[in-house]
Amino acid sequence: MYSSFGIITPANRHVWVEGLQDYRPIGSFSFLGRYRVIDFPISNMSNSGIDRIQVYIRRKAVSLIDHLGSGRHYNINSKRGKLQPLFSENTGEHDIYNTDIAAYIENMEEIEKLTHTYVVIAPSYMVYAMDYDSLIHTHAESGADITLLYHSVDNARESFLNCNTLNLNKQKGVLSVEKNQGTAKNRNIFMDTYVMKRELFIELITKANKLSSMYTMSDILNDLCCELDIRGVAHRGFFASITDFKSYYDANMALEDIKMSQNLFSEDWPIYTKTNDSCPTRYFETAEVTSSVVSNGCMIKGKVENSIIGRGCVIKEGAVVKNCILLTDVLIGEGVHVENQVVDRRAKLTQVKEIVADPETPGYIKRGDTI
Amino acid sequence: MYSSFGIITPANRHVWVEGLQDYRPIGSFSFLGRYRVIDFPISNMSNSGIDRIQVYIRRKAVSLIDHLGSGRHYNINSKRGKLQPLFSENTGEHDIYNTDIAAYIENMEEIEKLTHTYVVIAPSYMVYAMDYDSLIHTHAESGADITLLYHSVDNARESFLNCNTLNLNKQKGVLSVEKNQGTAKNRNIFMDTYVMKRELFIELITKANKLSSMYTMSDILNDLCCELDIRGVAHRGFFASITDFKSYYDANMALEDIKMSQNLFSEDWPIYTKTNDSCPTRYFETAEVTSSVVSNGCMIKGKVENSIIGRGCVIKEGAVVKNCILLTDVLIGEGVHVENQVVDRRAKLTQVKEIVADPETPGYIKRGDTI
Amino acid sequence: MKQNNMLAMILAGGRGSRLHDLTNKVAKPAVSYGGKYRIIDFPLSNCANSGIDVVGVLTQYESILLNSYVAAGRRWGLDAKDSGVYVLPPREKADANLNVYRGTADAISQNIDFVDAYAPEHVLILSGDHIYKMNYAEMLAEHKAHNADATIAVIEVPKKEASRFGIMNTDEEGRILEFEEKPEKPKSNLASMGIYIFDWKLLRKMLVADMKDPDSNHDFGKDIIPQLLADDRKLQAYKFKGYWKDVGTIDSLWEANMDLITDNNDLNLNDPSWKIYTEDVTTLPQYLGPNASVKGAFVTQGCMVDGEVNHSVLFTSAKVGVGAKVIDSVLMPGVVVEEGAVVQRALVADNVKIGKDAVVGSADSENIELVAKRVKGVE
Amino acid sequence: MKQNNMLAMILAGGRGSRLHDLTNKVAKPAVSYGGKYRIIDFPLSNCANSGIDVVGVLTQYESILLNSYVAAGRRWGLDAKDSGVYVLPPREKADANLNVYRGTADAISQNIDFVDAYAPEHVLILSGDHIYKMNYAEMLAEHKAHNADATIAVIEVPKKEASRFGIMNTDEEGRILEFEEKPEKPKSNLASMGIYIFDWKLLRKMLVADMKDPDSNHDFGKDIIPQLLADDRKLQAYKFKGYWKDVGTIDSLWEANMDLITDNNDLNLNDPSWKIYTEDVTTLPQYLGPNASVKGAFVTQGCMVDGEVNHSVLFTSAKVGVGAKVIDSVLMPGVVVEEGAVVQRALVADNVKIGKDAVVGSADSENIELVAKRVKGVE
Repeated sequence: MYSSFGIITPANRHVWVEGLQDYRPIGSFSFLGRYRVIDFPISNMSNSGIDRIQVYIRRKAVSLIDHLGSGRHYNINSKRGKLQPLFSENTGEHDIYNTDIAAYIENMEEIEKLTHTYVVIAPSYMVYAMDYDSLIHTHAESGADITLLYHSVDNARESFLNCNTLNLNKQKGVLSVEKNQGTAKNRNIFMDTYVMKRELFIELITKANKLSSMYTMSDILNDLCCELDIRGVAHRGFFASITDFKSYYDANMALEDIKMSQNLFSEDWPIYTKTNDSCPTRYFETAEVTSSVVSNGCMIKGKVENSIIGRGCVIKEGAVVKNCILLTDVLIGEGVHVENQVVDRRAKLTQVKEIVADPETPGYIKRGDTI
Repeated sequence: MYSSFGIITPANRHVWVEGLQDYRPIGSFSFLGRYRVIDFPISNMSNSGIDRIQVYIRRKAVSLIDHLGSGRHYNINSKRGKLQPLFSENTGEHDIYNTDIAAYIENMEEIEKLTHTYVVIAPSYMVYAMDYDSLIHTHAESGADITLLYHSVDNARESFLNCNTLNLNKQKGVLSVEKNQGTAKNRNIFMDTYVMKRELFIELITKANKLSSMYTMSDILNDLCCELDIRGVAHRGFFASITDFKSYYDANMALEDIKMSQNLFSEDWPIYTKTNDSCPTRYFETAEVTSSVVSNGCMIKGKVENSIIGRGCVIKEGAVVKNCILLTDVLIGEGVHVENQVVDRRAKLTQVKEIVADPETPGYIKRGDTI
Repeated sequence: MKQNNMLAMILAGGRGSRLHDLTNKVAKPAVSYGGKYRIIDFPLSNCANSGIDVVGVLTQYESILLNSYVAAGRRWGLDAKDSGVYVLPPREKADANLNVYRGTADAISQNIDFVDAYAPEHVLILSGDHIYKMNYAEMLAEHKAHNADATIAVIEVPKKEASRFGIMNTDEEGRILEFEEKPEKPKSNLASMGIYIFDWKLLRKMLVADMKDPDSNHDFGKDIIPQLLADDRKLQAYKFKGYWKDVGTIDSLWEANMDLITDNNDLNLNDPSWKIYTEDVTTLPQYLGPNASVKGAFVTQGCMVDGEVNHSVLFTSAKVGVGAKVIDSVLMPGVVVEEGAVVQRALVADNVKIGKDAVVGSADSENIELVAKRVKGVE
Repeated sequence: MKQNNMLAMILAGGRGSRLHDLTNKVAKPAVSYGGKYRIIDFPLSNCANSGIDVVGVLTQYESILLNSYVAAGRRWGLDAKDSGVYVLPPREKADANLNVYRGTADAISQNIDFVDAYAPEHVLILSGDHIYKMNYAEMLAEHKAHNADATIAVIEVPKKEASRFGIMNTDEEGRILEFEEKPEKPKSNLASMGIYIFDWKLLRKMLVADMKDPDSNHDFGKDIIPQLLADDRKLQAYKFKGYWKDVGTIDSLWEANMDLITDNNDLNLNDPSWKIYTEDVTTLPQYLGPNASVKGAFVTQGCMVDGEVNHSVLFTSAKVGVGAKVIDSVLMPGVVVEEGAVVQRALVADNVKIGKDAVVGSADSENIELVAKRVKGVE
């Protein structure tokens, strides 16, 4: 096992998930009912034997801090390891100065304190499974200065528009890091995941900070593509980047299919989360639930189809929930028909009986709203 | 035992402790070497059977979040109870809008979620021991709407200048809450500690917020002294308010005296803190330590007198430390004489051989400085 | 201990032999219940919710799973600084050889040193195999209010069933005048729930005397309580109202599970103010497939259903294949019901596989069928 | 378990009878050491720091304090989700009566079901009463690199003392060719530290056979290791360099404490990269009064000194009054040395009070005096 620590980064200022992000950072979004998005990068690190993890937080920290807790539920030894929230207080949310580099510089003392050889940087807003220890191994064996993880996709024209792409040579050397402009179908989407030596990391952020207060990690890498040996490693398996509302909806919906979910979840790669100690879900005599993912603590009397049902939801008699994502503690009243919607926490849908959006542009119902 | 939850508040914008507060909130200040100031209010609540505690944080959260951890070291059941950090993000540090009321309003959802009958509000910047369950009992038995804790002092002319005072009638009814102007020797210093019903609390903060965006809890109480039955309860035992640099220094120094410390610490009222797993302190052959409080993990070869020595300090041969507070991991080099100083974390005093301040105006050496 | 000065001791040594194969490798308190729980989660969660910090669990027979399970006090939040769940099997001492516990009272007697280390004012004695929610803090408050030497929780049982229980005869204020173990002609319908609060000093004295008594069964019901009454001590009854079940047999375990899907279910596991805590198992959420039909069922995380489930309780990670039917049944953790199989009026033990098209149990059986071994299906 | 697939089993059943009154009520691994630790903190902290998640502690004799102590896995961070410290005393089983462990190997044999539940690739066997810091992850890496069946940690001892140890004779690559228990004429100076890594499948097979062998002592050193050598298995020696101490007597326990105040102390408890974790006791910091003189001493939190302390180790909350002298001594937790008393070349047991002006021990005694009972002073 390699000596390494982990860094989990918030989304940069170009990313905004309508609605949901008003209330919490993307890492804290409910995912597939049971999880939060950040469970994936943390579980990946924990399973890879990385027990010192810095989680950078920019705003709306309450739910995330609560979810991270002591880190014990991620199987991290609380004496030897640490799941440490770090804050960016110096920059505002939409500042041009709000970059990953600025966050590192602000917390440089905490980075310099560590003595691990390698650092693994992973985003809090992407969902995938990856053994970072074997990624470090690949990195170390290759002799590269920096290794970047990417996923080859064939739908880059309409998806991943908030992501960077890697332009690679035949030897997987990175020629440039570029924004996805949606101009081509096939792209190597950069998974915002980096492996390098700790020393180089500190050197890079110091350099980037000197060059420009607006520089991000991907900017400085793009500058250094010629100077350094930067390589791409391809990721296989399920991959989702949650960088806008549609990608959040689609990522959840894709995993409603049990077969697809087997590309993400496996016995020997547990995805940990924080338990809420909810009791099992009760299906009443009138319940009709098909092709859905259901969390614990629900009371279901109505019809549910092709949906993700969060913890503690109540679906009354005669209600119809179709192609929806219900977050925690949502109430769907008697006879209410809701379709193609993301319903945020504690919303109560009782009065209006028909709430249907177009499948291509799913709707969003605000946290705590009564409709 | 009464059904109650706790709130621990940060200092308001009038309070500023030179030097130290640049790096962390007052609750996170090292105290008596081994503790942090916030250990006192949290231990008071835990010992009083209050296991649901909200800690309001305004800035520089890292050290405080780390120290609070899961709350288990404060003896709080992590399933049934919760030590919950809450953040004020909407207002800046020195804003006129930065008030306790604004922080409550920002986190109203978290307050409304609770179902306890009473709330106990205590400051994160005062040091005292108090059984809040018996305070609630006194409150409930008296029939008062609100009970405030105060401490009668005879040095209000020169001390407690950042504090409020209670103007009481013979029946301990509160006539007004006023700033201590330093105009009289004897004052009832308000300990910024409140007991009331949760419903009244919510009513008050809603009302205060409507009246003025600058209103604080003490402002609204002052307004309502006639309308409501607000009473004072006197506190006995050790009391310190850490609201400027001198009061921080004096509070530590006062407790260097073992007899004085018995007014604060007792067998049946443990003050919990977070362990750092340091080994015991080693005194070398040349050590001369008298009238001092020493934490674990130190290596002492020099002379220490009337001082508080934090965790992991190294005091080399020939060094003299007198009337000082050394925070964690401070190094005092060979032959260095330091007197009447607060030395912040990881400072290294090696080059300048004489660092002496006036006892009335103790000096401050910055975090991480090499001198 | 700080808050209420009461320590809890859970008697968890029962073999549970009427649960047959379910308790071959698992002590009765560790038997699974209610989809995601084990029976002992109930007294332990009650302790946590009642503000009790320190719990001793007295184990005996084949308790490796039970020991490991309760040792992880974090499951009930019982792992704060001065808190803990301590497993107390019989042990060798300087002045005594290694020996099994001779009775419920002996189990405590042999651990007097453990209790003494905490010097509690009160000791709460509980049973590890009952399903109920009770606020022991309220019981303690009543104990104190009555200035009692001991308080015993009682529940009203139907008169005709009273002779199966230990019956307390009390005066109007609830003071216990007489205790009869399984009386032929019960004088009241107040049955002891086996939940006692004692002042530790008094109990300690009684236990020391009891240990030396060659005629004693070293049992609370048979020896300690009668002796206290004989000594004219003040014993108070604490009346409990609500769901309470001792699941001694396969039929009653099945019934207790079925209670969770009836509409007047007093247990209410969905009450956020009194949660029952349990092991946090890493699984997927529930997956219901395109062919699923789940009605009148209690289903927990990790389950995958693509068949028909009717009036049944599915435990962690149970799986029901396409075209399979599960009716009036309990599927314990990890059970797999393969395609086309039918399970009816059965309780299927942990990790048992019901093969393709196999048929298990029947709609009109008198007793619930316990399926503890793999049932081969059509190959 | 995920990280390295190795489970640790700590043998902690030793009576420690040569420690006399110190082990009357406390098993040897729970004896206090180094100001704030207990001996078993060392193997447990080593496990935590080596990335081991699951530890079984095999206890036996009078282990209530030891059992309670190690059960709180949080002390070593061994309380994460799939992590834990499990106390494993002897127990009654369906097919076996309650019986003590017959030897070190039998202790593991009787807990095969526990180990099987985690299905580890490797098992690390440790002793609960040695003081040292070792990275077991490195030992495992060497075990794997050598493709060994078992790896045994060894330490070089002075040739003349070698006959007191189990000695390993190895070839140049460190393969163990021969093992001799306390040989009269030792062929090497590599002593076994009683630390073994085994492949679990192999060890399991060996243990099952050993259990049935009527002539076996059921001991690793006497039976399992010789059998492995006889079977021509690949046994590798892992050379350890550093501090290692088995504190069997009062003198050696005293010495081990004194080692902490010598300048060439290899143990280095102040190393932030390999901390030794222990119980987090609530105390004040150290208070040194106006008359204090503390030189050449190791002093921990809660101590209050207003007298003279010279070349001594003071454990948690020890107190030394005005004019008292503590020289070349060890004061265990809670010891009080009253005004004017003199303690010299002594080891004072937990909570013992040395009365006013009393004199204990002497500068020229051959052995260290163990003070286990209150010493009355001048009234």
